[in-house]
Order: sequence, then structure tokens, then C-alpha cells
Amino acid sequence: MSASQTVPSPNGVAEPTAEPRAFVSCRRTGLVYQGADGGEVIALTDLDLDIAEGEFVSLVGPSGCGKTTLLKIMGDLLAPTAGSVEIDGFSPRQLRERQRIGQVFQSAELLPWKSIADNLVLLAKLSGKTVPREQTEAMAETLGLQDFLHRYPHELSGGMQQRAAIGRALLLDPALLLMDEPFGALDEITREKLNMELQRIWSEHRKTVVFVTHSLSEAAFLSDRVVVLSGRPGRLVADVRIDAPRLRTTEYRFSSEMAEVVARLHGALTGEGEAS
Amino acid sequence: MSASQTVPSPNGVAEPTAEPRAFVSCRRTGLVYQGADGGEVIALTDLDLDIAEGEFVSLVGPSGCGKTTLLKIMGDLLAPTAGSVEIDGFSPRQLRERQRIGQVFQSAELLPWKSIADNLVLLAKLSGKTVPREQTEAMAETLGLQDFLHRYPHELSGGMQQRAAIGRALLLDPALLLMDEPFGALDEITREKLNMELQRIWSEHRKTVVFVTHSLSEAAFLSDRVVVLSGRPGRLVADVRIDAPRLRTTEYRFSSEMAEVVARLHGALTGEGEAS
Amino acid sequence: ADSGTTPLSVALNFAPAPSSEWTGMLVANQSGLYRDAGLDVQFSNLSGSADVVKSVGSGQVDVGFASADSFLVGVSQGLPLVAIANVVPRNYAGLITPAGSDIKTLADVGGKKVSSALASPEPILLQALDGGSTPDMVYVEPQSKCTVMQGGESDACTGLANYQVPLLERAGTDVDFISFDSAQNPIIGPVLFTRAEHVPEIRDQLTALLAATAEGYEKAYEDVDAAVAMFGAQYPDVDTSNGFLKEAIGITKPYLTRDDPSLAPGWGQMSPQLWSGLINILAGGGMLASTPQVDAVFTNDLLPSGAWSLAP
Amino acid sequence: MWVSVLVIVSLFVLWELVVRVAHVPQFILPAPTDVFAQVYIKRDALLRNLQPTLVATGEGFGVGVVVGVGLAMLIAGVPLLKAVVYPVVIATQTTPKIALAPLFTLWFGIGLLPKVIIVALLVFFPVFINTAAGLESVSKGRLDLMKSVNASRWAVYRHIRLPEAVPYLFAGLRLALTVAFIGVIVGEWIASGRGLGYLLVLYNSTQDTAALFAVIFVFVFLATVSFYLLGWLENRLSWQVRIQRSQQS
Amino acid sequence: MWVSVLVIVSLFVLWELVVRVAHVPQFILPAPTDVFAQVYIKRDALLRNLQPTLVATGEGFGVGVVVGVGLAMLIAGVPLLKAVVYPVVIATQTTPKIALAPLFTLWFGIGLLPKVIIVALLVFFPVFINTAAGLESVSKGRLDLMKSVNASRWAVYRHIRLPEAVPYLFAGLRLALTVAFIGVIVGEWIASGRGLGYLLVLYNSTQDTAALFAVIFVFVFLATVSFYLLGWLENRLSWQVRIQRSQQS
Ligand SMILES: Nc1ncnc2c1ncn2[C@@H]1O[C@H](COP(=O)(O)OP(=O)(O)OP(=O)(O)O)[C@@H](O)[C@H]1O
Ligand SMILES: Nc1ncnc2c1ncn2[C@@H]1O[C@H](COP(=O)(O)OP(=O)(O)OP(=O)(O)O)[C@@H](O)[C@H]1O
Ligand SMILES: Cc1ncc(C[n+]2csc(CCO)c2C)c(N)n1
Ligand SMILES: [Mg+2]
Ligand SMILES: [Mg+2]
Repeated sequence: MSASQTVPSPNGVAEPTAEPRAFVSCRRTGLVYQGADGGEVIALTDLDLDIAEGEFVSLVGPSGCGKTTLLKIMGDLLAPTAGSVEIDGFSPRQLRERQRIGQVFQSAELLPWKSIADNLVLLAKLSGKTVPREQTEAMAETLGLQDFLHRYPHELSGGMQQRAAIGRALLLDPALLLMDEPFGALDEITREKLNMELQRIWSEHRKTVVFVTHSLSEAAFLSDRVVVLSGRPGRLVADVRIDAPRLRTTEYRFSSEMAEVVARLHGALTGEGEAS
Repeated sequence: MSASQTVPSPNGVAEPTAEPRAFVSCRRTGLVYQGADGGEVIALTDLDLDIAEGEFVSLVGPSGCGKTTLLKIMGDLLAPTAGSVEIDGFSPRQLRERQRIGQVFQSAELLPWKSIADNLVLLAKLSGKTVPREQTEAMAETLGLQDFLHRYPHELSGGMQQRAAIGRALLLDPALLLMDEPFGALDEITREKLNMELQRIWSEHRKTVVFVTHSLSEAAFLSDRVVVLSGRPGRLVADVRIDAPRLRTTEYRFSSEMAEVVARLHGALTGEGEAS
Repeated sequence: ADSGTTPLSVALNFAPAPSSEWTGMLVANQSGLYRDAGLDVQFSNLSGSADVVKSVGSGQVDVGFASADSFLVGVSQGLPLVAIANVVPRNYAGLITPAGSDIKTLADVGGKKVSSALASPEPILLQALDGGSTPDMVYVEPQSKCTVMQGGESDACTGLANYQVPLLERAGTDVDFISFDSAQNPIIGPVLFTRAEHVPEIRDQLTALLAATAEGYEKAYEDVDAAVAMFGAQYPDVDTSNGFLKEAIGITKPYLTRDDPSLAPGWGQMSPQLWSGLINILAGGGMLASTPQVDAVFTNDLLPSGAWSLAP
Repeated sequence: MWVSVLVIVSLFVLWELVVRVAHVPQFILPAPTDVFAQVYIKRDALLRNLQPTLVATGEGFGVGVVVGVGLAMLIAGVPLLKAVVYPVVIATQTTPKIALAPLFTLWFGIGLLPKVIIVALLVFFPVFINTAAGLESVSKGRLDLMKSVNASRWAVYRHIRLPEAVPYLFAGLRLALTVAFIGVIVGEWIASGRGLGYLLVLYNSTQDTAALFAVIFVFVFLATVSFYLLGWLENRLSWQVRIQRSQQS
Repeated sequence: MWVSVLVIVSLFVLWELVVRVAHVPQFILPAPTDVFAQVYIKRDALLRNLQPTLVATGEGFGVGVVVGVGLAMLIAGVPLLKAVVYPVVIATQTTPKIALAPLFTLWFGIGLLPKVIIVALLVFFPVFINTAAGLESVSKGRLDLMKSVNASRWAVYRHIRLPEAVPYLFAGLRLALTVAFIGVIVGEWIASGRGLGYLLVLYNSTQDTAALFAVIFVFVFLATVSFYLLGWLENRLSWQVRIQRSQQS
């Protein structure tokens, strides 16, 4: 996959690959929403962010600071109104058109007319992947949904729906995985379990993950780096590297080492922090 | 409001009030969902639970264990298929019909065709309350939504929508407040801030609150009691009283006292705990 | 209504359009003959003879002007109606063929395709008349009777001498016309009728109406151009400039008389033979729910005595 | 179900009473008992003329639904095509078909074709309008989901827009069904020697109002049955109904 | 907008070419230029007969929409009332109005009334069916929200069901608009000395096909304009359109 950095750019001109380039790179990226009544909301301004290939990066920041917006820009669901975003030498659109992005949305977005099993495989199928039945079942098992494969979304609790949405994106096995508060609706036990699962899956495939969360400990546990955004409009206020070795264990979760990281993030969030 | 315990029951027969009675009392309450295809899901079985007037009780438990179901039974949005629930001597239906229940749902359920301001006051208006404009504005300020009063839900981030839903229920000022993961979509800072606000509002009015959360620390910080439910079907596995004095402060949040409570809850959730 | 005039409502069969056989009534109206007779005549345009019959039968209008067959069908259904004048003694209906067709008489239609209106008396007439034979009928809505023939889907159509024939000629289709009405088989044309109970109740108005109407027809055929103009004044949307109306009125003229004065001795006069002829044909064709008594069907009592009659 | 039957029966009783008490003449309004007697008396004619009407209605309905759904899918989410198709479609609808009757026989002859065309022409419109509205009522979130895997236009239809349009489609089919029955009458009126439409014209011309109502009764009965059949189909097929039903329990 | 105009113009050009090249006789299909010439020639008659048609259409449309929305609100969420109302409503729709036309003059006279009644009868149905479908398409969550404060039936309508039904309602109004124009023609066909329907009958009877098409053109033009007016109204009023538009930017 790292060979993809020498792939010619889509317009056929070979790009210079002399200096190692970030997998995702945002340059002075900004987005302004145009309200229906003409009023503007500046969601994001002047964001510079580089993410290396295979890196697990979390985004944290106050509610409404532009995390979802940034994720949508990377996933080509929104076009930035300022600056640029490049991913693996492509524009987000090109990467999306190559079906190399997987996304978990803030709301589960399950299709009410499809069973959980069908919801799980839908996106993979549409990306041209064939998902063997055993794989779907294994995924359901991981998510604790094995008894609900033939049920419909409205028969699931909020957390169960969100889990199904996570499974759907994981079955995609994409080069870039964008996850918007995937574990927000889960209890801590389930959350910890799925944190471990996600870490395991990520370690096996080493796909690049951009992960939005409100749980600082979740961010500290999972990430190589945590990016802290300030309140509206979103601006980068801290970029914390977490070097704890993989695979991280439950011991690490309750270690003073991680507690320190969390405290640092907490500080950055409340405005007492400094950029790393 | 405590006088309401001597109020005659709706069929005109005065109830015996000799021994002090719980405000909410669930007796062997159970609920089985009938699936469309005939399959059943046992969501809740044999639940016994008493909540005193003015008490702040949190429900925690694994995703899908029946917390939302229990809340809906108390709010008369679902009828139990076994056992009974009584609130202040009334059935949930009677209490709901007296407009004395306020509910925050797991999904924000804002009305897309109404501005945030209109969404905020809607339920209060329908309950026959007049909400002065200043009160709405003060509430928006508390929730950090003051700049968005004249915007529509789709222009808000997920967390902002959830905050609006909370404000809507708080403006109702009900006798019984049922909150289903109200702060799930919020970052920790905003969450802590709103925790404080909720504690303040609750302390002033001392309404009975049943609060579903996935954050054990949130439960430990806010509650008089935390009720732990087991996985599907939901059964009470622990009932932890928290006697820390009010108003609790940020110091308390980071105290070893609370850490101990959280650890106990964690134990109960993972199955190592005991009933209090 | 003007002071001194009595309102009297008359329903016309407006399916599909203002008809040239109304000319006398319109002239009587426009030139003030009705007003002079103390009447304020209001015309209403209904979509079909059956409608005219029913609205007179139900008492909604005082007098109707419609084809004799529809009138008889109504009477056979028990409507309390009586014919008071046979405005057009002869029937305009007949068989229309493309010019030079091998159908020369009604006897030649056997096995040929003839297009006609659904459930109209024309197919019955066609088959019941002397020499009539049984064709292969093609049923369409009234306006399509002859367009079907134009489109080649039938060999002949039934239609009116003063309507389909000039229309077809105008569209460039030369046609021949074989009338159903003949000396051997006289068939009565459109009639004025009212509720039987009206005959004693408003006898004076009815008498005045018929007298003025007779005068109107006389006037109309004295000056056809003036009649066309009056027609246009009553129906401003009718295109009177293209000559069609004048042509149709011209065609109408011979139908206002009977070759045999014993059958129609004066304007509007009816004879039992004329009525029983049509009653027999329609009853034979299954169109009548019951067979009306010939004597009860009409009265000549209200007609102007010694009235005007066009020379044949 | 029994409520509907009760309502209908009581309406008939009321109607019968009004006619009998007020002595309304039969040619203005026949009593239901007279009408039912006519249904029995004319049963042979009714049965004979049932089949051609059903065939024309069925074929026209099928064609209309296919064209309606197809056209709606063609234009959904493509404003340009919408701008192209809409004016033409509106023209086909607002052109009064009765006025064109003579031209219809010239253009399409006098067989089954003009009837099927008229029915299809009437049917396709509500199906088209409703399906189009349904296909456009998709939420942004679901479209984003599809966009995220670069799903094809067809996949978006199949997995999102069509299921989303189902409740709209069924509302459209309800409307289409009733206009189909109207259309076949117009078609048989324009040209036909058989069918229930033909019987209507026949009994109209013989001013046999009770027999006319007998045909109308049969006709309304047919349409009502198909209407409820459609409801039954919706209950079986619609995901929305399934959810609503399971949530009521 | 200009696309629509372009499409229409090119269709006219095509039509003109076909007629001219194939020498189609005018009574089969007149060329558009001949039709436009007739629009000009018959302008007095067209103008004179415009107003009565518009009045009848407008009044009937108004009555039909009010009745349709009202009835839909009455039955929404009340299965019993639905069971009562549906069969009666279906009967009004499947009864062929052309068959009853002669009786209409007996029942309602020959003035404006029967026309307004026919238009309203046709209009109310798509409005009713669509509004009913819309009122029932509410999500459980929103109903629970209302239930939680014991909101009255009316409050549920006002704040949830009606806004939810808006996109359905507009689809219904589109259909209603076209049937309104059909209805007024049927009404004027039954009995009238004026109106565009009367002109149609008149020009039909004289096989003045170009003039007939001239009336149809005016008619289709009117309907199209009202159709787009409705679209404009929807763009202004519908919350759904507002959201969709703001999300496109
Ligand atoms: N409408 C329904 N039909 C069938 N089963 C249902 C329905 N709603 C919920 N369930 C089932 O009932 C169980 C409890 O659901 P509930 O929503 O109460 O869980 P919860 O504790 O609130 O979970 P979460 O924390 O994920 O919100 C789940 O297993 C779910 O599958
Ligand atoms: N469609 C929209 N139109 C107008 N403004 C919008 C729209 N979507 C989002 N916004 C605004 O953009 C800002 C950032 O929104 P975004 O959803 O990216 O926040 P977020 O960081 O994901 O918040 P949360 O943690 O609450 O999900 C918010 O202030 C919001 O009001
Ligand atoms: C210009 C003109 N148009 C139509 C007819 C046909 N027509 C209309 S009403 C009617 C029945 C008698 O009232 C007939 C035959 C006609 N004769 N002249
Ligand atoms: Mg977000
Ligand atoms: Mg829940």
C-alpha cells in the first residue's frame, strides 16, 4: 500500500516523490456553511493537518467545533470553501471514486427496510467486495449482534444500531477509515471491548484512521496522535503524539501514563493546553 | 409537591398513606417485544425498583439491556407486558396525562421545520406553560446555543441538537424527568459543564430524575443512586447509593471517593459486582 | 323578465353544437317575436336528447326540443310528456357512403362495416326499414361516426344530411347520402314537447310560443343571411363567416316540409301514422321499455291554425 | 372491515328511505333495491361485458405503472431531465381526452389499443408524480452513505430511493387505480361494442336509469375490491407499514 | 426554465416538420403554425370563454382542496373513521362521471354549481389520498415526543402531522390541478353555453381541428402555468425543499 505514493497522479503526470509525503494533508482548509436565510456559519478555518499512512489519529474538540465537517471534507461529502485537502496524492473525490474511503457517520444511518445482515454487507457489496457469510457472522459476533442478523433496525436499541454501522464500515476494509463518534452511544464495557477490537483490526491492516470522539480516554487509548480543535470556528489548538507501544492493554488504560495523556488533552480542551 | 402523596387516587378512593411510599415503584416489571416476524425479544424481566421523590437515579447497563425500554415504560410510551409501575400513586398514563413527565429521548427528535427557538419552547407551550422569551434565551445561553436560536436543526452539529433537546425538556420543569443518554453526543468539557448545570437546576427544584448514561463517572457525579442492569434481558444487578454531599464540585469529580464509586460500578457492570 | 312577459324555459339538444334546425327559434327570439307574444324565452343547452327529455320530465324546464326517438324512449320509461309540435317533419338521418361506393341503397349494406353512434336509433332504423339489411356495425361516440369512415375503418356511416354531409364535403371527402326517411317509410324529425300537465296549466303561453316559433321559421327562410346573423348574435362563438351555417340552414329547408300533406298538413302538425311508424321501429329494436299509446303521445291542439307551411 | 360494510349498508338504507318517502321518480334517482334487481336481471349482459373491460383496464394499468415509475426514475435527481420531461407530461395530462375522441379513432383505430392508451395515459401520471416526489424525499444522510462508497446511480435507486418512495408509490397506485377505471369508460365510450362502458352508454340512451346504476354498482364494486387488494399488497410489501405495525404492539 | 422552453420549441418544430413533409391532412393533425394562427383568429372567443372556466376551476379547486385536507385530517390515525370514509370516497371516485352527467343536470341544475361540484369531486381525491398518506408517514419518535406531553390530537396535527405531510400534499396538489382542468371540461361538456369546454365542443362539432387545438393549447398553457406556480409555492413553503436546498450549497 505504501507503494501507492509513487503512483502517477490521476492526470498522468508523475508526481515528485523525493521527500516522504503525508497520506492525508490539509492545507489552510476552511469551510463556511451558507445558511438558508443567507446567514453564514464559519465551521472551520485555516486548518493545517498532516496524517501519515497507517496512522490512527483522533479528533477531539467541543461540540459544534467542526469535527464532523472536517471528516466530511476528507470523505468528499463536503467541498472545502478555502484551502485544499490531498489524500495519497489524490483529491478526496478521486479517492472516494476509487472506493478507498470508509465512513461511520454520527447517526447510524441504517436502512430501515433492510435486515441487519443486509445492512452490514450493503456497502461492501456496493464497493464490489464479496463478503462471505461467515465473515458477516463473525463481525456480528464481535459486535454482539449475532442474535439480531435477521431483525430490522427499528428492533435494535440505539447502541446496537451504532454497532451495526461500525460493522458495516469495517467490512469495507478501506484505505482510509473516517469514524464520527462511533462509540458514542455505547456503555463503557461494550465500548472498551470494541476499542480493543478496533485496535486489533487496525493493527492487523494498518489502515489510516481518522476518529472523532468525545471520550478523551478513548482517544488516548486508541490513537497515535490526538488532534484537539478549538470551539467554533474550528482551529487546531493541540496535536498530541502518544507513543505507548501496541497492542495496548487494559493495564495501559488504567495506567498513570495514559492518565497523564488524558490530563494533557483535558488541559488543551479547556484552553490551558499548549500545542505539542 | 410532597403533599401529592396524600392526593386521592384518580378513582376517588383515598389511598392509605401510613407508610411512606416510593415516588416511582416498579413491581416485577417486564417487557417482551413482539417482532414483526413473530420472533420475540425479552427486553426486561422481573424488575423491582423504588425511587423516592426528589431522588436523582441513574440507570447504567450494557447496550441493548433495556434502559430505554424501562424509561419508556415509566413515561407511558410503552406498556409493560408483565408487572406494574406506579408513580406518585398514579399509573404512568395518568401522570403523563397530567403533563407531569418530561422526557429527553436518545435521539434528539427536534422538528426540522421549526427553528431552535421554536423547538425549545414547543413542549412547554403544549403543556400549557408560557415561557418568557428571556427564559428561552437564558436556557440557550446555558446550552451554548445562543447564536443558533433562529437557525434550523439541520444547521446544528449532532451535539448541538442534543443540547437543544435537553433544553426543551428542562423548560418543561416536570415532576418526573426521564433522560435517555442526554449528554452522549457531547465532548467532555461541554458535558461537565452541563452536568454542573443539571445538578444546579435539580438542586433548586428537587424533581425526581431518572437518568440513563453510559458514563460511569457522570452517573457517579450526578446521582443519589446508580442502578446497574444486566445484559439482555434487563435485570437489576446492583443498586449503589452515593452519599456525597451536594452540591458536588469539580474537586469531587476528581476525588478518590468518586473514583471508588466508579470502580464499584465498573465491577458491577463486568459482573464482578454485588448488589448494594 | 321584461314587465308584461312571462318566463318560459326551453331546453335545446346541444350535442354537439348549435344546430341549424334551431334557426327559426333563434330568429323568433332575436327579432322579438317571443317578446311580442308576451314571452321571455330562456334557452338552455343540454348535452344530448336524453338530457333534454329528462329535464322536461323532471320539471326543470318547461319545453324541450329534441329528436322524436329520445322523446319516445322517455315516454316509454314513464315520463309524463307530450309532443306539441313537429318542428321538422322529416328526419335528417341517413346512411353516408364515400362517393361512388357500391352501397347504393340500404339493401347493399349487408356484411359491410357501418360505423354509428353507440346505442343510437340509427342502426335500428337502418336495419328495420324496407330493404334494410344487417351490416357489421362499428360503434363509436357520436362525433367519430364518420371520422371512422374517413380513416378507412368502415365502409359507411350513419349521419345527418345537414351536419355530417357538409362536414365531410368540407374535409374533402365526397359522399353520397341515402335518407332513412322516404315516402314509403316516413320518419318523424325533432319535436317540441312539454309535460302533459302543462298543457292545461300554461296553455296560453305554449300556444303563443308555437305561433311565434312558426313565424320565426318563416322569417328565417325569407332572409337566410339575416337568420345567420341572428344565429351568430345568439351564439357569438359560432363561426358564421365560413358559410357552413348558411349551407346547413339551406340543407335544412326541404326537411321542414312533408311531401305528403296528409301526414303533415301544416307547420308542426303530427299524424298518428308518423308516430306509430317510429314507435314500431324502436319497439322492434328493443329501445322502448314499454310501448306508448300513440294517441297519448302528441297533441296538435296548441298549434296555430292554418299555419304557414313551406311549399315542398 | 365490518365497519365499512355497516357504513355501506346504512347508506343504502338511507338512500332507499329517501327515495321511497319522497317518491323520487326512478329516472332522477332509482332506489338501491331497484338497482340490485337490475343487477340480477341484467346479469348476463353484465358478465358478458365484464371481461373486455377488465382486460383493457389491466393492460393499461400495467403499461401506465411501468412508464410512470420508469419516467420518475429517469428524472429523479436530474434537474435537466426534469425540465425536459415535465412540460411534456403536463401537456399529456391537461389535454382533454374527450375533446380528442374523434382524433383518437383516426390515430389508433377502434380496437383495444385506444382503450389501453387512454388508461395508460391516465394511470401513468399519478404514479409518475408520486414516485418522483418519493424518490426526491431521501434524506441527505442516506445519500451521503451511498456517496461514500461511490455507489452508482442505479444502486442509489435500488437501495435508497426506491424503498424510500414505496409509501408515495402506493398512494400513487391508489389514485392510478381509480383513474384507470375512469379511463376505460372513456375509452369504451369513444369506440366499443362491448365492455361495461358500452353498457353505460346503452342504458343511458334507453334512459334506463336503474340499469345504468346497476352497471355503476358493478363498476364501483370492482374498483373497491381492487383498491382493497392494493391496500393488502401495501401491507405485505411496504417496510413502512411493517415498522408502524410492529411499533403499535 | 430555458431548457423547458427549448424542449417545447423543438417539439413544435418537429411536429411542424412531420405535418408538412408527410402532408398530414388538417383533420388528422393540424400543424402548430396553423394552430397558433387559430389562437390569434379566435382570440375574442378564447378571451370571452376564459373567465367562466377559470372561475369554475378555481372555485372547484378550492372546495376540493379544503374537503380533501379536512377529510384526511379527520381520518388520520383513526382506523375506525378510515374504515367509514374510505368506501364512500372510493365510490365517489370510481363512479364514472360521464355516465352520471345527464343526472347531474337534473340534480344540480345547469349553472355554475354542477361544474364546481365535478371539479371539487375530482380534486379532493388526490389531495385526500396524498394528505392521508403524508399524515400517516410520521415517525414513531415524533409521535412519542408529542405523547410525552399529552399533546392534543390537534397539536399533533399542527406540529407534526401537517408539516410532515407537506411534500405529500404538494404532490397531491399537482395531480389535483390537472384533474381540475379535466373536470371543468367535463362540466362544461355536460351543460354550458360558455367556457373553454364549450368552445371545445363547438370546434369539435364543426371538425375545425386547428381551432380545437387552439383551445387545447390555451388550456395546456393555463394548466402548465398553474403547475409551475404551484412549484414556486412549494419552493417557498416546504421545509423539506428548504433543507434540501441549503444542503446542496
Ligand atoms: N421495537 C422493538 N422491537 C423489537 N425489539 C426491540 C424494539 N426496541 C428494542 N428492542 C430490543 O429490546 C432490547 C432493549 O432495548 P433498549 O432500547 O431498551 O436498550 P437500551 O438499554 O436502551 O440500549 P442502548 O444503550 O443501546 O440504548 C434490545 O435487545 C432491542 O433489540
Ligand atoms: N448544514 C449546515 N448548515 C449550516 N451550519 C452547519 C451545518 N452543519 C453544521 N453547521 C455548523 O457548523 C459547525 C460545525 O458543525 P460540525 O457538525 O462539524 O460540529 P462537530 O464538531 O461535529 O460537533 P458535534 O461534536 O456536536 O458533533 C456548527 O456550529 C454547526 O452549527
Ligand atoms: C351546425 C350543426 N351542428 C350540429 C348539428 C347536429 N345536431 C345538433 S343538435 C341536433 C339534434 C336536434 O336538435 C343535431 C342533429 C347540426 N344539425 N348542425
Ligand atoms: Mg459531529
Ligand atoms: Mg437506549
